[in-house]
Amino acid sequence: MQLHSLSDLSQVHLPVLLAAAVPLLLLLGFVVLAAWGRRMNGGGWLAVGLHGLTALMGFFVFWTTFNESEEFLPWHVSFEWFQIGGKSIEMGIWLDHKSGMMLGLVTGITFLVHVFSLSYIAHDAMRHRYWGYLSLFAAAMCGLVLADNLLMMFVFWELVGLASYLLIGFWFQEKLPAMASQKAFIVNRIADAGFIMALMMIWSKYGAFHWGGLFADGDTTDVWIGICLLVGALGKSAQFPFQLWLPDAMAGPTPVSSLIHAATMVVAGVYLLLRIAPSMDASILTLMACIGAGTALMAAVSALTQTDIKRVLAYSTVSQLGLMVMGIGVGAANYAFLHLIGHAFFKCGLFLTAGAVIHHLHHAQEKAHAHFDAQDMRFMGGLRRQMPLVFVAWLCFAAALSGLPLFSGFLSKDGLLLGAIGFADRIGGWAWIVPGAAILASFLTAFYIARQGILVFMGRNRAQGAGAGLDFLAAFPKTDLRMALPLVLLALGSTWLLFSPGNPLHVARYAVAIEVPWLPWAFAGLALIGILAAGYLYRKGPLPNRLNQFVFDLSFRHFFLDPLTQRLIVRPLLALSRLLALIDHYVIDGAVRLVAGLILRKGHRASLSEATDWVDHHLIDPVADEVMRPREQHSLSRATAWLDQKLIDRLVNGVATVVMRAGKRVGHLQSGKLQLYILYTLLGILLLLLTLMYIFTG
Amino acid sequence: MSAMELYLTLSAFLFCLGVFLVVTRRNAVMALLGIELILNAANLNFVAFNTKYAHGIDGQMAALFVIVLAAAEVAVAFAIVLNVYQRYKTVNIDEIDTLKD
Amino acid sequence: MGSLSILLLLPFVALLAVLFLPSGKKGLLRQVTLLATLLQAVWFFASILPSFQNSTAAFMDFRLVEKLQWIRLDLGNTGLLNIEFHLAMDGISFILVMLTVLVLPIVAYKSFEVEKRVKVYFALLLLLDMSMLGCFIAVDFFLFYLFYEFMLLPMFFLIGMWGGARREYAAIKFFLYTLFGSVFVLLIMVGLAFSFTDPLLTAELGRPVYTFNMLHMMPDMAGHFANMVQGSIFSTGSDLFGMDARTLAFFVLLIGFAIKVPAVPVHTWLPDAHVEASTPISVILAAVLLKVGGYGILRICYGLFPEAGVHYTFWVGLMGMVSILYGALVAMSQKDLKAMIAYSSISHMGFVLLGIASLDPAGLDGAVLQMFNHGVVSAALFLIAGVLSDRTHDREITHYTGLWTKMPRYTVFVLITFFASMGLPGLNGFVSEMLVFLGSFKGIENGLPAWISFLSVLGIVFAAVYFLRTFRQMFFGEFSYVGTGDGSTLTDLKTKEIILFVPLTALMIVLGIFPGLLLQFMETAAAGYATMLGAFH
Amino acid sequence: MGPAGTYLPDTLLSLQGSVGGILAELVLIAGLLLAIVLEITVGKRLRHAVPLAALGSLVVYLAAVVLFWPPARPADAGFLHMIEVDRFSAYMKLLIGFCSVLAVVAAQQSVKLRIHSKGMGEYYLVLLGMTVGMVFMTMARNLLMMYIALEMVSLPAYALTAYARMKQKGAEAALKYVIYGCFASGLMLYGISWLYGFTGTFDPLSPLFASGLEAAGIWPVTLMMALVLGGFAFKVGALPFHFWMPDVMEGAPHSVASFFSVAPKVAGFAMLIRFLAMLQHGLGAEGQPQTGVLRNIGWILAAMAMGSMLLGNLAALRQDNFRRMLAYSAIAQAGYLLAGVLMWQAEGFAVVMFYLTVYLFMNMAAFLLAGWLEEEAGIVRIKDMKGLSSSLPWVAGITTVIMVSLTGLPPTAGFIAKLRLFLAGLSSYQVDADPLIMVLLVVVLLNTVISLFYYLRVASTMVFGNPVIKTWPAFRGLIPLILVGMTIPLIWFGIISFDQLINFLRELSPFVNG
Amino acid sequence: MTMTNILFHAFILLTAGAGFVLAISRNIVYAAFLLFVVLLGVAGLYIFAGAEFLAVSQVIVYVGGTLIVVIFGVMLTAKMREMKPQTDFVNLVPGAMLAAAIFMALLFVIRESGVLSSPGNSAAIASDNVHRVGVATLTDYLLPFELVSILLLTVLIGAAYLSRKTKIEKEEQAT
Repeated sequence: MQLHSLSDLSQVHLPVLLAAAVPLLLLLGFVVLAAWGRRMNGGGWLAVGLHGLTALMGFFVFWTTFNESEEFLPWHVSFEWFQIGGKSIEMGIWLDHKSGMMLGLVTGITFLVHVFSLSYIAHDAMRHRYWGYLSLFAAAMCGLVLADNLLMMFVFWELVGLASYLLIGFWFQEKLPAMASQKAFIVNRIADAGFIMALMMIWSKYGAFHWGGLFADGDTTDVWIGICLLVGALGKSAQFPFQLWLPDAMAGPTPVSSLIHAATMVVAGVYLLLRIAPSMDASILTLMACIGAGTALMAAVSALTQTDIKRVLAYSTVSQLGLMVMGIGVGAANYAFLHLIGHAFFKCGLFLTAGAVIHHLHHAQEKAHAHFDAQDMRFMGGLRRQMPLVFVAWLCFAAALSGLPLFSGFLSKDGLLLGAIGFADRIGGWAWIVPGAAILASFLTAFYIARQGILVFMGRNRAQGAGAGLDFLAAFPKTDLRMALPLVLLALGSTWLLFSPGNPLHVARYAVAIEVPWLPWAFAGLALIGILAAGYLYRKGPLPNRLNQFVFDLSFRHFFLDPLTQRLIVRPLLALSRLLALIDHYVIDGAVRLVAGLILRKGHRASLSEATDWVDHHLIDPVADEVMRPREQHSLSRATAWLDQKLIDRLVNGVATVVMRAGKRVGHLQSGKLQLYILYTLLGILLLLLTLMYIFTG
Repeated sequence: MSAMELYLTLSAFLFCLGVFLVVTRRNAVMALLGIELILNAANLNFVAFNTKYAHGIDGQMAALFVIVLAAAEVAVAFAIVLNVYQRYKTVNIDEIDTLKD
Repeated sequence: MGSLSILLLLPFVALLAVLFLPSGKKGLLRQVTLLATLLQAVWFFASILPSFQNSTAAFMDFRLVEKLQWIRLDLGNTGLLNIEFHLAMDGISFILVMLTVLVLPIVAYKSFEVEKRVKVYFALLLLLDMSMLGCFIAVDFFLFYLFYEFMLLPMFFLIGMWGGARREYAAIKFFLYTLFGSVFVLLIMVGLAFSFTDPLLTAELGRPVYTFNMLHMMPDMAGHFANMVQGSIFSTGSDLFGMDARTLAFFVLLIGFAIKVPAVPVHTWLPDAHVEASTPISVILAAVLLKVGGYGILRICYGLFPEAGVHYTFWVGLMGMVSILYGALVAMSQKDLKAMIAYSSISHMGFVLLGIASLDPAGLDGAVLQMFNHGVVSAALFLIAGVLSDRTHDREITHYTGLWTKMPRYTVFVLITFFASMGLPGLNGFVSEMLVFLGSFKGIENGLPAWISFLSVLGIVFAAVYFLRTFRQMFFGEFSYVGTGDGSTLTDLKTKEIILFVPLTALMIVLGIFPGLLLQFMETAAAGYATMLGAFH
Repeated sequence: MGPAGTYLPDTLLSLQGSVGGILAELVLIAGLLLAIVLEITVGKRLRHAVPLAALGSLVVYLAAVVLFWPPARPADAGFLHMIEVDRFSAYMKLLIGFCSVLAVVAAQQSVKLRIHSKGMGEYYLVLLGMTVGMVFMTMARNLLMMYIALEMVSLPAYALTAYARMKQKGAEAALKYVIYGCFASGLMLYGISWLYGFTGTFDPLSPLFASGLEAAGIWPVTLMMALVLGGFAFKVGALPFHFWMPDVMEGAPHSVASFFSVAPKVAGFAMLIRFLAMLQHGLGAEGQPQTGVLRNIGWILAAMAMGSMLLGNLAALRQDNFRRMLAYSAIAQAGYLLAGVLMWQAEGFAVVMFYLTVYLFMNMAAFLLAGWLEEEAGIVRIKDMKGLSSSLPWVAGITTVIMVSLTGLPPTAGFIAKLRLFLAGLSSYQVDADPLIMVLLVVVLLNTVISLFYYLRVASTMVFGNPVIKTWPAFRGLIPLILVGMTIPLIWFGIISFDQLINFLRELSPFVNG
Repeated sequence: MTMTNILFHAFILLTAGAGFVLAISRNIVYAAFLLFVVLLGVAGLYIFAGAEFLAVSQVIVYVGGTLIVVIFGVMLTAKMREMKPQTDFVNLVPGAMLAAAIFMALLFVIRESGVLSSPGNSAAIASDNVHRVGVATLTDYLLPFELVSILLLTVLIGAAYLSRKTKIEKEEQAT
């Protein structure tokens, strides 16, 4: 339905109106909080109230769409944003099962995180910004899921990136968040370039941005569109090779990590793929599956060795997202979506528990005047006694993540793994790597999450080892209700209740060629083995590294992806930039100044007249200054410095010298000697005539 | 060689001598002598060519005017030379070069 | 007297007023100038805007036409040469005039801090104002050229008298560079005048009347040059120095205007000029003056030589792409904030070239919109640099850290402006850059290879790199200042400064959300251009 | 028997009729004689008698020129084909007369010139004599007449250069000028003698002239034409006969320098244009521009033009002495003018007339300004002008206008002059598609850019920087008034209206009475 | 070979020889007298070309007027107290080469231009030479004739002024 004027709004479905109101309300909230939040004592309650309202609205929208039959959907309302070349570019709301569900999820989880944050962020002086940014984020995310076309999706996609940038860099005085936020944004930008290219091609080919008719003919352009969109999605969902921003993004406040970098924003890429995948070319789907499975495995391996409580979860997120992407690639899109929803609950929960742990540790540290890294699991242990509620909630989340029966993960993960097997079965041969990697990844998932639980909650507390006093454990505060409530709700959301209320052990009936009913159980068993193995290995706390340092680093430093990027992309790029700046100054501008210098230097003599001085001062000296100025060697890459010194300097100097010498030798005509004037005059005439004769008679 | 050719060759010779004098002699007076030679060379041409175009007398008239003009020129030129001599105590052209770039 | 001449007259009257006021009354001089620029804006919105509200589908929809016979030269057997005082406005010039009238009050207000030779300063500023406006609304080539050249002198003095340490060098460089570009425009202009006749006057006077009227030099929708004189210098098919004359003219004009844009590799005057110029002058230079180059390419290079433009559009696109990437890359390693912004200007103006080269309505719309948006954003960027140099006289990026804690309000404006410049959706830069990208890829049909548009996309990645690096360096972290200036002067924005930023940031946000507000005005013009250019494929 | 077989009384009648054409000049000569008488009788007691007489006779002369405005097509060439009294020459006379008026006023205002010796009378007398010569240069249409008129200008000029004898530089400049000038005119005379030898006549319009040149062959004629053109080049200060310009302009009294920079150039161009017009007409088919002598002349002039522009501009870049810089700029301007002359296919001559009109105002003003600065503030070097604008904003303003005009940028008359040049150039190109013209135009453009640098330097030095000199004179008196007055036409013709003058000048191209 | 012819050749040789010696002479006084010889020789050659009036004028104006001025000039400027009022050369080699080149060019013109094709007729022009000059002066060349008189007047004033001593100069000399 096309809106032409405001009065048309009266004909729009209520759910659609409500859905549209959600991002607008949130945006309004952002503006209010950003402008007046500081005066409202941070405005935390306002934010919570607002998000409570939107959560209700979101739930309502979800519920109405969920109960609507597929054939009456989507509810689509759009209006013209602007016109270009006679074609209108539209914005609109697209409500179907997917977007309705996503809207409910996003608003709901955001609300829970808000509640949790009330106590987490209570003492930060900048908290009004925090609330504002969160509202901005929520608005952007809602806009993204509701978008009815790819351009609009891209708009909100970028805004989500902005909010993420601001939230990661929330503690901007510290170095780590500053770097991490920059990295996150730039890496995302690179992927977004892919998105933009896709949009360019779509516009050129289809003249509209709706995904409806996309990939209809499956020609080369369509393949490229698919690849470019995939690149965009990979960036946002932190898949290979873009995953390196996500672990660093943990530098933000933990609730932010839980909301953005686990539950919602990072699934935007998956959401995009879900929207467009059905009609994609098979080759792209295969690529997607491979990338997803590979990333899942890589991230799972990395999660094994992390010591930072949040980094484990970050790699886990990358890994789970990998499984979803693989799921879409192998054709199990429904299960990927299911996993997306489930993952949102349990990963958000996991981060919130981590947040609670860190928050409590901080408080205890403050009271006990202990100083150690509150995120390092090696200094934790035995915390189940100090915060039992948190521990219980964590158990639910971890079980869901591992894919144990009765929890949500069991339902979705077996679907994904079965889908992968089916895919391998269809293609055969090398394709078996995909399910292999996925299964291995899910096994490792169970292992590392168990490791985390053991290190954090089990055994004895190791804080003394880090110099904390005996009173440290006693200083632990009680878990705040504002923290507890979200955890409990999320824990409930991680069980089977929401997903398959009737049959807690609902097993995916995926179209696998070989019907193997025991497979899901085998996966669950595998997870159990992983948990047990971890329990055995870490029964006495953290392990000293017995592995080869390189192998350990391979995992710990995530296959050196970060340093490799630095070496191969960042540094060369910056070196290129410096080189170009030098070329700009010495070669391009240098050429200009050289020409000017040549003109002005003509006939330069030893007796410098004032004019020549002036010329020197204004046109030659700047070059000379630049050439002579001592250069900061450390800041230049060696190659650039070499090139600069050996080539450009010499070139400039050389040419300048030649010119000056020539100028001196020629002397100048107006020497003051009359007879020379006459001589030159006659020579001039003779030369002129000879030239003429040469030209016309040869 | 015909008379005409002799006239013309002599005129050319005088012209070149004039140029030579102007270009190479340091003394301003000598340079002026060179200019006189050039004017005489031209005059010689006029007169010689007039024999070729005998129906008119234009060549001789031109020579006549040139003689008068040369006199005027010499008057001005020597007045200036004397002035220079008073200022510089020399009439060597190559020593008088304060005006230059 | 029509609306447009009143628009030109306003600054001129103010100029006279400024000249006759005593130079001691600095306050009055400032207020007169500000008032004139504000009046100009009010006049624009009150009188000119209404006549653009309903668009028609007519080709080359010029409105508010004012035409006065000015000069008529008798050239004997050749005929007559007619020069008219001919003002008119189409969607494209409308947008650029709007930009000018919006930016100038800000410049005038910022200029209140000038203390040295106030009278001369404001007189030159008003003169510059008038000539820039004149450039955008002159339809007679001669008149355009007059205004075009006339911008140089006030700008020269404005840079050279109120600039930084090397201001003379920068001013002279600016002047020589741009003059080099424009003298050749003169040659082409005269040649063009001899190649086109004014049909009405020719009929009326019974002799060929050659004209400078650009409307007569443009082809009609079908690509037919109705007024071209066969066998003249710049008639179709004639040659010059062994090359096609019209192609040669196109390139000469292109270089002339590319210097103004500026496009790589004729850009090196810009960083110098910006680094040395004072803040208001940088603002006016970046926000308006550069647009004359883009406008010239669109209106004159492509408008008058469409067939050459269409045929060689690859080179224009390449120039745009190189500017985008090169400018961005060089900006990355700049240490001076203003130099960084200057190179970012080069990069962003590259989009204008790319958009034009696409020959697609979306690209053309994007190019014009990008000019407007860059005007707004770069004005804010230079004001941002000005805030720092006002306080510490130090623009070295690495000398600052953690300004966010010290100057939170400043940071908000910086953040919005930087992100607008990066092309973040919701802010104005996005729409125009997106349109340029969309158009440029569509330009494949017009001979613009896909790799040019694809590589150009990297420009926005690089933009993110240099802006975010700068932002992190200067605003993140604990506050410290290591430069030579006085760090204690680094206080947050005063009300006066906020007044400067608010309209600009408001524009960024409003136009980011409702680009249609501007696009509606140029829709017809861009579509007309695209159709006309399309006739030459 | 009269000359060439005509009946003597007829000849005398014709001569008598010719006197009517030069009535205005007779007024001028009478003024000269009156001034001489005054100088001898009351010159010592009444200081202003001679200058007033000179001024008066010049003003009356100008009025007379306007009053006796020649018909569009003069019936017969005057004095048995010696001179042509046409509108072209009348207009040039106006320009020259105006220059002379200014030179008289400038000398009258010049304190240094006034006090240096006991009398100024001779200055005005010589000046008037020189004006007579220049006036006849504009009319001369006979080679011998041309030479005599040229000498009539040169000889007084030598004397005027040396006028301020107390200045060492003045004497030196005069010596260089006189030797160089005599040499150049000697070359020209030698060339004329050969042209006479080829043709047997001094009248370029005579059929003998064309047939004689044809018989002589192209290269001997070209050589001798080059020598003749050298004489013209000397007068207008074009390459390679430009060497005297900088030295004389620096050494001569400033009123003289300002006069020399314009008036002889106007006269020289007038004579050159007439000469070329006659050649073009007289040589007819033989001198077809694509082949033969005319082509060679075109190339020689083009080479002179380009060389003058390049050398003048490049050398001017290095000057710090303001007058020397202006001298080089005048050489460059001669190059632009020669470029205009070359566009004879179109309306090159009208271009040159317009250019000269504008040039008169801007160059004269520039030199007067230099003189004023020298006398009142002792400023000779450009760098001493630093910061002048803060004390003398009007001077800075006027200087900027003049310099912008000399560069040829809008909104000044200098720009319109260049524009006119381009109009003619391109319409000439449309006629014969001669690439030489295009090259010439491009060179003009490039030189405009180069010249900007040094012209602008004057303005920018005045405006930028802190003053070196602390006390500045007041900008009051007659010369400042004249300066302001002279910038008005620069703006007027630059932006407000220039078509009337251009259209008017179109009608004035030299009349060729065949 | 007639007597006239021999005399003619002798004059040619005399003029050329005197000119040459003048050109290379280092003594200014000698040079001035050699110029006298050249001018006389040229005057003689005028007679051979049928220009009697001109020859007389040459002797009277040139030899009688101009040369006197020259000699005055020489004597006033040369350092007469020294025994040899000598002067030397500058740019000798380039000057000589240039002069030679010009001479070659002129010879080329003389040969190639066809001026030698028709021989001169000095007898025709010699008849009533003075009459013809007189008529021409007052008819064809009336205007130049009058103008030259004005020129002479102006030059007279100028030259007189330049040679006259001013007050200040006198004072200078006194001190």
